[in-house]
Amino acid sequence: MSKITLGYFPGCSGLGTSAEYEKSTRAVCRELGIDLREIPDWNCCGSTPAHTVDPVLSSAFSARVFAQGEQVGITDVITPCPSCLSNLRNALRHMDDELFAARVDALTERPLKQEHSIKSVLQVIVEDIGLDSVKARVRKPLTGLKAVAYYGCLMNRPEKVMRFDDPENPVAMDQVLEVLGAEVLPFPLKVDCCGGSMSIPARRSTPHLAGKILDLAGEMGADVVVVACPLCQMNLDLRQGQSRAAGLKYTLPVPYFTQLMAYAFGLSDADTAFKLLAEDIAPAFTCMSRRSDEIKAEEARKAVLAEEKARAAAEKAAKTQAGTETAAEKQPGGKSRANSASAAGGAA
Amino acid sequence: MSVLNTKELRIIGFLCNWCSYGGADTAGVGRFTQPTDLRVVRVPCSGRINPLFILKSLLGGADGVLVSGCHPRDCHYAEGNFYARRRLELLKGFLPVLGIDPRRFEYTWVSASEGQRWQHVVEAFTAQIHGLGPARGWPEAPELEILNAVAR
Amino acid sequence: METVCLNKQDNSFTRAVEERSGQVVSRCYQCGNCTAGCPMSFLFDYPVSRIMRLIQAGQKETVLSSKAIWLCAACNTCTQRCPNEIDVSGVMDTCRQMARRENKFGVHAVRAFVNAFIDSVKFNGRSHEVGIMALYMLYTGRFWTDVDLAPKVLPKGKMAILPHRINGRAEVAAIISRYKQGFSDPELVRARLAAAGGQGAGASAGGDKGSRAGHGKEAAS
Amino acid sequence: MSIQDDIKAAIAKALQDIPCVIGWGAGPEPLRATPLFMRNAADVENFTAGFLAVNNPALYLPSCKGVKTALVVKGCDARSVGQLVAENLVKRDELYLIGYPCSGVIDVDKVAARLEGKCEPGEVTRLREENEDVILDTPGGEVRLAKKDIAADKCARCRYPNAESADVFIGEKRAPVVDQDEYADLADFEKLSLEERKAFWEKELSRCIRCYACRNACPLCVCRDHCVASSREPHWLTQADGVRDKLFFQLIHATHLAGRCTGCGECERACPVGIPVLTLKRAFSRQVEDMFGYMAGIDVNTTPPLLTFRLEEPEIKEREW
Amino acid sequence: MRIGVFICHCGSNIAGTVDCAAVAAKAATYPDVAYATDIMYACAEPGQDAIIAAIKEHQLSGVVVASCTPRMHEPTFRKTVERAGLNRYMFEMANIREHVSWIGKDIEANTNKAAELVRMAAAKLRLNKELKPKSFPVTKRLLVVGGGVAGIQAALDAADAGLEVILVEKQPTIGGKMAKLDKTFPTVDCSSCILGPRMVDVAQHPNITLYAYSEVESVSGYVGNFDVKIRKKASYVDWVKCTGCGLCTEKCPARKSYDRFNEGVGPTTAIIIPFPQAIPKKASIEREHCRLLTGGKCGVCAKVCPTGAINYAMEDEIIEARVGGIVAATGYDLIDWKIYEEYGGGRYPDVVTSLQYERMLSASGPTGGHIKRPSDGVEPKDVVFIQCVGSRDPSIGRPYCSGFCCMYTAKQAILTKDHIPDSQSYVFYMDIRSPGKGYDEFTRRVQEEYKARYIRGRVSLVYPKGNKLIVRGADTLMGVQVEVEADLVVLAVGAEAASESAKLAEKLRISYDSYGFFMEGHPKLKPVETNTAGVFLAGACQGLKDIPSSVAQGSAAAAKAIGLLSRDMLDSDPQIAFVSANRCVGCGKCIEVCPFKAIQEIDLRGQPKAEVIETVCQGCGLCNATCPQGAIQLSHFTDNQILAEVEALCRF
Repeated sequence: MSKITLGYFPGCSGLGTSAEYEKSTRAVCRELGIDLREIPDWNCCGSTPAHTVDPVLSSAFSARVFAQGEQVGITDVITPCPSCLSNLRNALRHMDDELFAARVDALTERPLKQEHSIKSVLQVIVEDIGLDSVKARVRKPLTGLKAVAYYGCLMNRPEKVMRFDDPENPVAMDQVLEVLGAEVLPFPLKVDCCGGSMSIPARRSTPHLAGKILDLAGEMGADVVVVACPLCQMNLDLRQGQSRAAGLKYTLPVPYFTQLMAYAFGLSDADTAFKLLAEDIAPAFTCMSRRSDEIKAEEARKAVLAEEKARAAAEKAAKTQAGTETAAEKQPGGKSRANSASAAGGAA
Repeated sequence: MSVLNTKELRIIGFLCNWCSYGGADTAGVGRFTQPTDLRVVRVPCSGRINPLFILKSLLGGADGVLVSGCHPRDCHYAEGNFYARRRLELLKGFLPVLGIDPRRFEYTWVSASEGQRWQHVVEAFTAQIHGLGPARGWPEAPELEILNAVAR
Repeated sequence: METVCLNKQDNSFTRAVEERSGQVVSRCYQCGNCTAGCPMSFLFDYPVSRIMRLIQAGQKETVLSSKAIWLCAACNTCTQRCPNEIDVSGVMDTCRQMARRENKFGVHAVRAFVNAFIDSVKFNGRSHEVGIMALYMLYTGRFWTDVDLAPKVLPKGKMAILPHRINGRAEVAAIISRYKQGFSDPELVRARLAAAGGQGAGASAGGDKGSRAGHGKEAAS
Repeated sequence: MSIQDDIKAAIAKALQDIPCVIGWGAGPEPLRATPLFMRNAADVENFTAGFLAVNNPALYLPSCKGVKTALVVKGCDARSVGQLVAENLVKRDELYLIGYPCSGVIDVDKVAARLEGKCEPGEVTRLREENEDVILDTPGGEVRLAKKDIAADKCARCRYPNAESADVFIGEKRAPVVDQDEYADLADFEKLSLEERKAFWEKELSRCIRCYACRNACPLCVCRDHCVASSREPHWLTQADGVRDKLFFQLIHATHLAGRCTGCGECERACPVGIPVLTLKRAFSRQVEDMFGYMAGIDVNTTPPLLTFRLEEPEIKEREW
Repeated sequence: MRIGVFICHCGSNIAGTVDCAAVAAKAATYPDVAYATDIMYACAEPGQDAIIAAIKEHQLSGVVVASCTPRMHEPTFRKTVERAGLNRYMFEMANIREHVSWIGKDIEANTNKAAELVRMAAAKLRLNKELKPKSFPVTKRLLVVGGGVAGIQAALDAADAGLEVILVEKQPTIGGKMAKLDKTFPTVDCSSCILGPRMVDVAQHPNITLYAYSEVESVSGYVGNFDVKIRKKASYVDWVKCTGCGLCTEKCPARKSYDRFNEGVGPTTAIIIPFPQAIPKKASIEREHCRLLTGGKCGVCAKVCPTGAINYAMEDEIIEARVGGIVAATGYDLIDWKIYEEYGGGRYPDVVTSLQYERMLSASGPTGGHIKRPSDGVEPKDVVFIQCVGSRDPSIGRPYCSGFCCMYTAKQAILTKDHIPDSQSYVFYMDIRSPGKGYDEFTRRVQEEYKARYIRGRVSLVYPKGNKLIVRGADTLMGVQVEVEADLVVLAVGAEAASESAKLAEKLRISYDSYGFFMEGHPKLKPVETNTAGVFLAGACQGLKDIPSSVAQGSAAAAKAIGLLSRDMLDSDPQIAFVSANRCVGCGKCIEVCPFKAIQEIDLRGQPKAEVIETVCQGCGLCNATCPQGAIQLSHFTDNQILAEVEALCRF
């Protein structure tokens, strides 16, 4: 496969609370032929607090990141974190305005000379790498795993800025999980807010918001809630105990989509980094393999039935058209059982 | 009657009767105050406007020319403004070749109901022309220069 | 409740919010869609649609002293749903910035968290979770914030006790200090721009041809 | 010159059922050929093509309407014909086009410049072509000039050296000189500031004597006797002798040719006082090409851009108000 | 020429900010001005009389009135000068009210500007020519496009007045949206009971020819004489033989076809009679669903048809007709509600549109008038209505109020209670818009008597939880978020112009607004006329309206058409293009660009020339701007006249 090289901005949480996202993202990118060039000596994008103070300050943090990239020839950057993505993207958008850009330059004293782009890792995987390439790498399909994908607020919103997927009903992660083999349940609260960074100053928000999301996922029978955002993950996973204390009935592992990709690609435990999750994922995999066995058994049963049917039909055909070659035999290599069965039926 | 006490500049507007002239009327009915520089020539349709009218105006001493018609697809005559759009856009791109600042000519679309938009267009365009200042005239025939001086 | 005297309506506040946010607040027709979808509304003193109404009515004091603007999670749901295409979330952001300038903090804890975060970035160039929590506890006096979480993260080595400091942290600190000294003041910058590039703008013949390229690649397409 | 003979043979064949073939013949002086109207074999003997075949024979077509006419055409001439056909001003089935590969035509003014100080162009007694050069016999002896140095400007940006629409083509087709007209001449002109451009035209037009040779040489100026420049109904132009009216005539000409001009350059060549009037037309042509992807005289089936429209015009970036 | 100039004060409207006497004094110095004065109210009777007197006294041959916009009083003053014996086109107006006195307060600048506008008008007038209209005969037949309630009304009124009427309907039956409704507000009377008899009248009227399942293919010609082509779509059933017995629809095996009439509530067959009261009551086959037409095997309907009416080989047929006038009554469509992902329309079966709900309420509908949840057939108890779905939403380009949703939602809430007495309705609304006779009282009744809960606020999200739908919204009056556990959600979907209305507008050469609604001639004074003479509008195609307004407009359009077609001859507008044949070189560029095909090539002594078809030309002047030699000129707006106005400004 052709390799692509992209600038990479890990984001601060990758060094701490979302270490598992960081590890699995790097592993998955390696597998998919995305060569990540980390921006040298990158700084924090300022997250929500910076733009609470002033968008110029916030953009200045982002501008330094781009300037660091520019220095080594990086202009196309990806990041796993939607919050960083949102800040970096907004900075670029704001700086299209000449005055705004000049105000940012006044803070950084490093005016940008080139055009830059920033995308999410998810977007690059879905749009540039493609689901087919993802599918081709699956060694341990997630057959039997019931998953819901939870996107959070920032990945697709505001629509006009992010320009990726549907802002009300995004499907990118659903599609990735499907090609990994999981059964993806249609989750209505995909883009409901988990409370974001408000979980620290306004603790009450967590059970109210994250709790509601987990509750519906549990009620729908999901084994896992799959996420793409460190902040969401923290609120859903690390703070799940806080939600349970407030009445949540379920215990749900909340892995990053990259962790499940790494798992399905058959990568090592160091790459999947499941052990860093607060809520253990093992029970989910137990459910998965049990269900997978059931599915296999059911398929086998169907296959036997179909074969019997096909055989019966072929016999009948042979009887009625004795002496002449049956069309079924001349069919160019029946691709599936169903195919050859219907071909045989057609000849009858 | 020279342009008023140098307060005004000479701005000529070509407006289609059905949309933009109506829009200017709507602005008047709404008492939307506007600069006084603009003089409106009413034509049935923006498609009636020969780009040479605009060149004639600009060579003849107009400091700015504004054309306004019905919004695309809303033309009273179905298609006139589509033709106008092509011709006027070409003209605008051509002006710099003559040394005429292309900002001295603008075309836009204002419907009969858009009084406020018309006010905005007139304000913005007049400000733009004042920003550019009076256009430098083109030499006329010597005898006409004298005649004009007498007339003034 | 106090009677609001409408003659004394402070239009300058409405204008200021509109200018800073770039949003036309008067477009709001109070449908309530923002409130309906707001995840933090249950903590608000005023629902977001009412904040919009208060801005329209120039009720500066009420808006800037409200808790709501500080409790907004900036999740953009309101912006996404607004039928009038107002970036409501951006308006809330603007109100927060204005409140900060006026030294009004409806929710002290949020201010403390913001300050803790910015300070962490200033010291290290990156945000350091443990450090932020420490500063936050220091600023608020809430010493037991989220300590229940510590056993879940610390043993796994997920939270570095020591910060990752970047080489360019002085540069980042300089950005913050230049900001505090008012280097990015719009009037100042505008004046400097005018002084530097005055002649270039008008004389170029093509008129609109010479406009500078945007920073964002997507923006250009 | 086998090509020349082959063309003659083609002309002779054409004359069997077409009354008149328009081409070029020897002119009054060695540097100039002249349009030649051939009606019989004797006329054909006078035919000449090649470096001196400057005039655009398409000029005569509108007056030949209704009579089957044959033309010998260069690539640029064929574009003029094509545009006339596209505009339904002449009928393609009334035409018979004999094409040949053109390698450029002479610009006598450039020769004059090269001979400056030696002699006048009129004193040249003979011109011989030798590969990429021409050799001139002058009172002061032989002068050798490279064709490319004395060829018309348009030849250096020729995209269509072969009359692609010809009914019969004599010789091997040539590769285009350039793939794309970069309008370098306009770019050069646009290095001037707006003030300088205005001053430029004032100075240039001050020489205009309103002879209308530019118009009369233009194959697409089909109004002829009904030109608005000499009408009172409508009365666009006064008889006043100022730069303003002179320039305005050029603007009338240029706007009337917007989206139609094939850039044959006959207007500028015809100007007795050397005003670069083609520049105005090329300014429109460049825009028409950029905006509508249209080049006049190439495809007779495409409606000229100013006679049609699209509901959405992706190339027209209207200004926001 | 002797020009008279009259500067109108318009009371203080003009005189307040323009020195009218000074303008008149200035005007007196302009070339050819023989008389100039100011006048209190030029349009009032004394003013008009004064103009007439001055024309006679000063032997004026042309008049300039500087007053309001010519769009207001040009016709008035043209009649005035005509009464004084001048040709009506020897008149010009300078707009010194809307364009001067009302938009600025600087008296000096206004006075100067007014004087210049008068100078322009006088300069143009010097070149005006006397113009005279021509007359031509009229075809006394009316085409009505669209068989909804507005079109039905227009057709019946015109036919009753003695006109021949051709009614064209796209669907296999007339009746339009109204035929789909169960009841109507505010009377809650049965929709088909009041519409049905009118539909029968159409079928039986001797003056009406009905082409159902047909569309207007093309329109040419002009007022008084339009040539229309009508495409009669292949129904694969010979309607002469079909008796409407319905046997075919019972036996058709393609039972999973989309039921257009019932808005997809339940499937139907490929051969259908849309509903029992359909007019014409004839069967038609929907090609895409028919097994024979798509797969080549079946033919059941042909076998069972007692009259042998089925004809699978049937093709579209083109019918040509000449009519004198046209009424467009093409109605509306629902806005695409599926774009509101947050409401889950199209994703969750129990989120339905108001029109689907109407079919569920109707006794002739697929559920037989029993309200059942589409997902499980259970009777819902808690029903949530969400208003303004697609209306008043600038973000989707539909900023307008659809007008009737508040009322039909109230009606549906009442009907819900009638059908299911122990049900509870919740209505999320922004504003209740109920102007109309008995309308507001109706919206009160639904709250007071029927106890529907009206919640002032919008819904943010609808999502399924268990077998309920959670509706999350806001009550802005309380200032809180609210949630409802609903069994059924009804979206009060707003309306937009019918999907193909733009295409029809282009055929009729009428304009439409940015939403696709047809533009009336004047928003106040010409509500049913268009700017294309002879084309009239009725019903929602002009702008959304409810049934009584649609009916009223149907009658109004008919009245206008009857008035037009009551005349034997019509006058054409003389402000049209004319060709000076000696200047024309016959290049045909004018023919190429004319939007109205009003120019034809003629042969003049062996030379091709352009010729204007006077009755077709609409006077846009596009040809004039296109002709290089100016051989074709627009009367009253000639090059010279416009140049004179430009000169009047540039010379001074």
